[in-house]
Amino acid sequence: MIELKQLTKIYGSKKKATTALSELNLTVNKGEIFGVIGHSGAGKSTLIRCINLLERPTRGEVWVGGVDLTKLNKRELQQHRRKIGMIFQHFNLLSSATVYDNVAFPLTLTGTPKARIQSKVNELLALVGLEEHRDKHPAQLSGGQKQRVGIARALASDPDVLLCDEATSALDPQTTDSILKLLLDINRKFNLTILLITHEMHVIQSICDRVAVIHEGGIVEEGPVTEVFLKPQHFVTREFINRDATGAAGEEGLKFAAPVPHPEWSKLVKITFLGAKTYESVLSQVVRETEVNFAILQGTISTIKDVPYGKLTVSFEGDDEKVERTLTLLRERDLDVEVIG
Amino acid sequence: MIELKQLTKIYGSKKKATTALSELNLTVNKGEIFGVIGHSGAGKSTLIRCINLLERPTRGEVWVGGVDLTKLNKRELQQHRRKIGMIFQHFNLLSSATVYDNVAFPLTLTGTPKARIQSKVNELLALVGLEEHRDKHPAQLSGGQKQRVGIARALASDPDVLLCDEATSALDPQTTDSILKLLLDINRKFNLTILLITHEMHVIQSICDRVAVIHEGGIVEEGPVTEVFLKPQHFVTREFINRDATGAAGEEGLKFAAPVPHPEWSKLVKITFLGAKTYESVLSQVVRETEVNFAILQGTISTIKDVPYGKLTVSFEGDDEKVERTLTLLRERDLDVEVIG
Amino acid sequence: MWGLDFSKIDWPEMGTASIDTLQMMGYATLFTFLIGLPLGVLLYTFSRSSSPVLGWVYRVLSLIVNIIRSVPFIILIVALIPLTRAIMGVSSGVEGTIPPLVIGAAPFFARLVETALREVDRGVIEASHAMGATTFQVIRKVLLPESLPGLIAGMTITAVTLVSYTAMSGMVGGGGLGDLAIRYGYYRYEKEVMIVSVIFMVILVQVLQMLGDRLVIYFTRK
Amino acid sequence: MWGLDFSKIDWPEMGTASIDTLQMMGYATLFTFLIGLPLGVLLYTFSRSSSPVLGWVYRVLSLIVNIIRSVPFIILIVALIPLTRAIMGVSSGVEGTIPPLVIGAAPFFARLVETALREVDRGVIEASHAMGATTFQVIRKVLLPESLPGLIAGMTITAVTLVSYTAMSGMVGGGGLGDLAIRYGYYRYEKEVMIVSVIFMVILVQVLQMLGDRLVIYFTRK
Amino acid sequence: KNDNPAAGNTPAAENNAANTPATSEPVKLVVGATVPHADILKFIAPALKEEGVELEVREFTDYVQPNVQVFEKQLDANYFQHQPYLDEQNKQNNFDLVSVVGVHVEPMGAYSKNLKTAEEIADGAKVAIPNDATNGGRALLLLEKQGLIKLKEGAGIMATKADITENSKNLKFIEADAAMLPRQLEEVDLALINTNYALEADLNPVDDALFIEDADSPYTNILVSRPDNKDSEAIQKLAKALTSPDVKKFIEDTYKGALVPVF
Ligand SMILES: Nc1ncnc2c1ncn2[C@@H]1O[C@H](COP(=O)(O)OP(=O)(O)OP(=O)(O)O)[C@@H](O)[C@H]1O
Ligand SMILES: Nc1ncnc2c1ncn2[C@@H]1O[C@H](COP(=O)(O)OP(=O)(O)OP(=O)(O)O)[C@@H](O)[C@H]1O
Ligand SMILES: [Mg+2]
Ligand SMILES: [Mg+2]
Repeated sequence: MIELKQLTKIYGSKKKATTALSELNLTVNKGEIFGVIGHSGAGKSTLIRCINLLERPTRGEVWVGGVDLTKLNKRELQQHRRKIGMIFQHFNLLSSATVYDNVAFPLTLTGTPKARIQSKVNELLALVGLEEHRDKHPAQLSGGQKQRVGIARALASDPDVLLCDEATSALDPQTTDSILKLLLDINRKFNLTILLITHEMHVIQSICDRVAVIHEGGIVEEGPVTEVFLKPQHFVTREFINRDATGAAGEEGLKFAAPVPHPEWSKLVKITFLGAKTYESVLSQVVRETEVNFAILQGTISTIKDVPYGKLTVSFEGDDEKVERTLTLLRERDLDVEVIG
Repeated sequence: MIELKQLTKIYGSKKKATTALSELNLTVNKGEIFGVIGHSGAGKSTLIRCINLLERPTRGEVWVGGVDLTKLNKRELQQHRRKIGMIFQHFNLLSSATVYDNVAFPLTLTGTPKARIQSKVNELLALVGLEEHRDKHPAQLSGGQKQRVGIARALASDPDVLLCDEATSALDPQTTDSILKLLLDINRKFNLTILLITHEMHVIQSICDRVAVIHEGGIVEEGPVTEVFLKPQHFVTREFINRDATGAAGEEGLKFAAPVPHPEWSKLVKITFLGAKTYESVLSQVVRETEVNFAILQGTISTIKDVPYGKLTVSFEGDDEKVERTLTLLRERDLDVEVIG
Repeated sequence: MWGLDFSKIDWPEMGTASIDTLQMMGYATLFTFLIGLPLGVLLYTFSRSSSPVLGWVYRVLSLIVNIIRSVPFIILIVALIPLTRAIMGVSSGVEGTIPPLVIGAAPFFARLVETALREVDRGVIEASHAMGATTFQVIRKVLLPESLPGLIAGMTITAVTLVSYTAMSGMVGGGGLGDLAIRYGYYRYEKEVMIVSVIFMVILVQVLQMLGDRLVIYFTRK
Repeated sequence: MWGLDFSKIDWPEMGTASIDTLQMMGYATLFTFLIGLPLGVLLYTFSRSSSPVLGWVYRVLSLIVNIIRSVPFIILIVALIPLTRAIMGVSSGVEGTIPPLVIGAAPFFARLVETALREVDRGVIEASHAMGATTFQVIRKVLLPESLPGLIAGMTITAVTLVSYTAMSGMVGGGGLGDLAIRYGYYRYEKEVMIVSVIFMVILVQVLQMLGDRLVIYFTRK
Repeated sequence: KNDNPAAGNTPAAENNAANTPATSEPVKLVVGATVPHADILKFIAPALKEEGVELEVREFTDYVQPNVQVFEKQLDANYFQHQPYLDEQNKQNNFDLVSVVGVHVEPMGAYSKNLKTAEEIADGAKVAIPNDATNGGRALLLLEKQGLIKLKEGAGIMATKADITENSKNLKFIEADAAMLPRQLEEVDLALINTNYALEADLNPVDDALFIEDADSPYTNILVSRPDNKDSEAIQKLAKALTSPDVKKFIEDTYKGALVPVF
């Protein structure tokens, strides 16, 4: 659905040029929810703005729905853009229009009949929880409310492609969840393709099929979310992943605040497991067999989209031999085991 | 340091009035990092904007540093505001000034000598990672870069109190961490008081001492972070907490994607533990003793600020009696055990 | 009072002059708006267009605007007599004054419009482009509503300027308060009529300014 | 060429007139800026002040501005003769024209300044208040730099208006291109002089406008 | 001579389509005038009305438009200029406007705040003269007559500074609006001021003028109309009214010497 070929974007004139994207290639399939993560300033917003040509790429091609947008004339581009919804990082709402009129805006562009606009807008306002604010102007809204107006507006025109630039960054977790659920619903019902930029790992986890990691204007890692999340290859990806659920310190740190009570521990082990076996009592069965004790020092067990997974940092206590057997047994049962200390 | 008494803020005129805050009381001690969470539109920004009187409260008193700001005249208020740094949700940078000049701005207000400004600003730009962008204008920055300029600016004047309105919402996790570390450092070194609004639970976990939950313009829960997080009382707090680390679905959901392989499991139990015992192999010792198997279905083990904690949803497999014993033993060892199914 | 004798004033004449001024100002403002607004929008649109053709159209348009703006108003009135006569049937009196006023003020208002449009937030314009709005739609649904306070302020400034410009109508036998003030105050040294005329004009300007300010505040949504 | 005989033109006189116009325009623009800018800032500041005293100051200031703006320029010239003489020593010629030009244009520019300042993003002003900036600091370090493009656009509009106003200088024996155009072209039917004068004025206006536009673009950081 | 009222009595063709075949119905005349001529017209308006002529006075602050508009039939007549100026205008514009009747003279005089007599005019003195076409050349001609300057041969009423061939006293000329001159009197050594403006500014032409135009000046202010309506009944009635004894008395009483009736 979206295909970027050798996309390069250089800001500024020769002397003070900033290369925001360089020779970037990316394919997003139809009906897919595709996540993009990357550090601040990595080029994420530039990437997404190049897709609907808000930013003309310096070089490269932008194919959306089988058409190279860079080759279109103004009128054709306008037609294509109407099928690409966009949620902006900074909302970009019409300050002179009410919430209702902001959401209705894309519909008025296509000359939609008034009754249809009304039902559509009311429906969307209900979905994003802004019914009672419909007659307010953006300046009278809170940050999250503005963002929800932006979301409703992007969805109003029933786009084929939705571009989201940190669409939930100003929202609290519950509102985020309900928005994500909404996006997932629409994605499933109408086969909407979504390209989604975010800093929040759980957003990727919750709804994305595939994810790409962008770093210094290029894509350094790309693949299904479970794969990238559980076996990150690039150091940037690792940085993101290792902080994911727990948020606070990354695992490299592993500076435990309280002194760990059993200094005689033998092994610090990172265990990763994916899919159904997450819910099996593998660990408990194995330790029973090998008679080692264990303590979970850090970890998460959760789901990525629909796939359960677990990531635990465990210390095994017991004599070396027993611990070794434990690890072997765990490996035999298809868990990913990595000794880190 | 900050004391809000019976704070009420009503927006708009009589006919279309919105009550953003009603009779709110709050105390933030000196040197404390205080977090405020709440749904979008709950009144968080209004609260923080009332503290430096950007928004004049409709009723109530605002004490900062032992002075009721609402009673001050313009000149006195200006003096006091210079010691209150603020990071805005929408950055509010001077579009005509460079990054450097934006950060230098509060210093030029107090007539700081040029050399001091220079060293201070350069130091701050290095801390927030924007050295190479110092001569850009805000329009040439990415969202996260703008936010970091706002953070550097708020810190430039060495404030006594720092008000942060979603100061890290546009930042990726690593940058967020480094900013949080920076805030924590300054808090410890200079006894800076920080009031921090956020949607990101891990921000609260990472650096806050106490937290308040705001709902419909009033504070519904308040206390040390560990207490509020591990034993949330109000339903809004629960909503926030239950999604915290894992992000995705809340525990009420517990809809496991894959069928759990042992339907004969006996008990679904939520175990919460806090402090040093997190790192003890309590669970493994107990199950060895009682000979039940267990599978962790969902959970997190991490730290809140410096305190380690764990929250696990575990299913115990075995006959009822054994499971009961297990629970008793766990309770005896001071873990918080709640049977949920 | 200060050696002034207000009994000399011919009040019916003052009334006629007031009505003349209101008419000239009213019609001139209306048509200035109708011509200047699209002209300003064109100047704005063309100046940002990437097409070289429109770039040239902009330069030509800008030149015409600048020519009109540089010509002294008296010469403009004379130069426009044929046009005035074609439009209004006459080139004198209140009617004859309106076309030069409009032609004189429209380019000026157009520049104010251009300035106001430039202040519209780029992000919002971008958003409407992203939604596939045509240039015309961007103008009508984004630029104009978003710059409304600025446009009203510009319109107020123009209307006030027009009030003082109506004084020029005396050139073509137009009449009105300004002309009265000039004829009596300047040519006849009769201060009383001048003072009263000026007071009336000041009242008119005050009303316009207050109305403008009110509307600006009302439509400011930021 | 079209029955025009440009050999009739007295080029030295044209040169003098050009210099006169440049002088009048230059000084008038300079002083209009120096007076109009603070005036506009005051109007803006007072109009948003919550203090009732300043509210009254605003109303008085606004009234004065409106009075000056409603008075026909000829009357303004006459009314200002004592002031002009006090400042410049004479009330005629190029020097005698400058004060009325300034007094006439400053309130106009002040309104443009007011409008430009109103467009400054409220959030930024708030931020500077939050940092404890005094009113003066907010003006100097926030309002003026942030509205710079708007101010330059306003200054350009004012300067161009002043060029056509210099034509009025003829009233007090000022001279300049506009006066030349009126006296020769209009009263004496010497089209050639008029055409050349007007062309010179158009060139001047074009240069001013281009310069203004360039500066506006250069200082637009949004 | 055209006696057909339908042809000759077409008042303000575009403005007033009412053709009046009989004198019983009032005829409307639109007449352009400047200060102070308009006042004289207004004075005779009631008397004319009784004779069946309704007079509309349209006041101008400009010396070109009244002629243009008479020529274009937007006006029926005008009353603001003197014969030499009309001749010049006719020549320049190919007009065929004609004088109907002469009414008054506005003699121009030389005034000064610091000089008592013409002999005191020093070398390099500042002389202010009107800058409009009707009065500027006239002022120069008056100065020439006083022997202060010499003008180019044949430089008539439209003479300008450029036509000065000899300026033995190095007079410095300041050209300003005629009505402005009294106001600038204290800044110059000599100002040539139309008597009406001098009077308005409380200057006495008899006592204060250093020198002044003769009563036999060629600058008689005239009522002007087109050849086609010159002889119409209404214009003739207007002409008659303008030269009535009442008007003579009005002018003498009101203008006290600034305007001199010539009938
Ligand atoms: N100027 C205003 N006029 C009217 N209502 C307002 C205004 N500003 C805020 N509100 C309303 O007050 C309520 C609280 O707003 P506030 O900005 O404090 O929310 P918030 O907790 O910061 O939300 P968010 O997390 O979305 O930023 C919202 O319902 C909002 O719509
Ligand atoms: N108009 C511009 N001129 C110059 N440089 C720019 C411009 N816009 C963006 N940049 C630079 O390009 C780089 C990429 O910016 P972009 O906005 O794409 O980052 P991002 O990945 O969206 O970051 P964030 O997460 O902070 O929003 C940044 O270093 C930024 O400073
Ligand atoms: Mg971005
Ligand atoms: Mg907020």
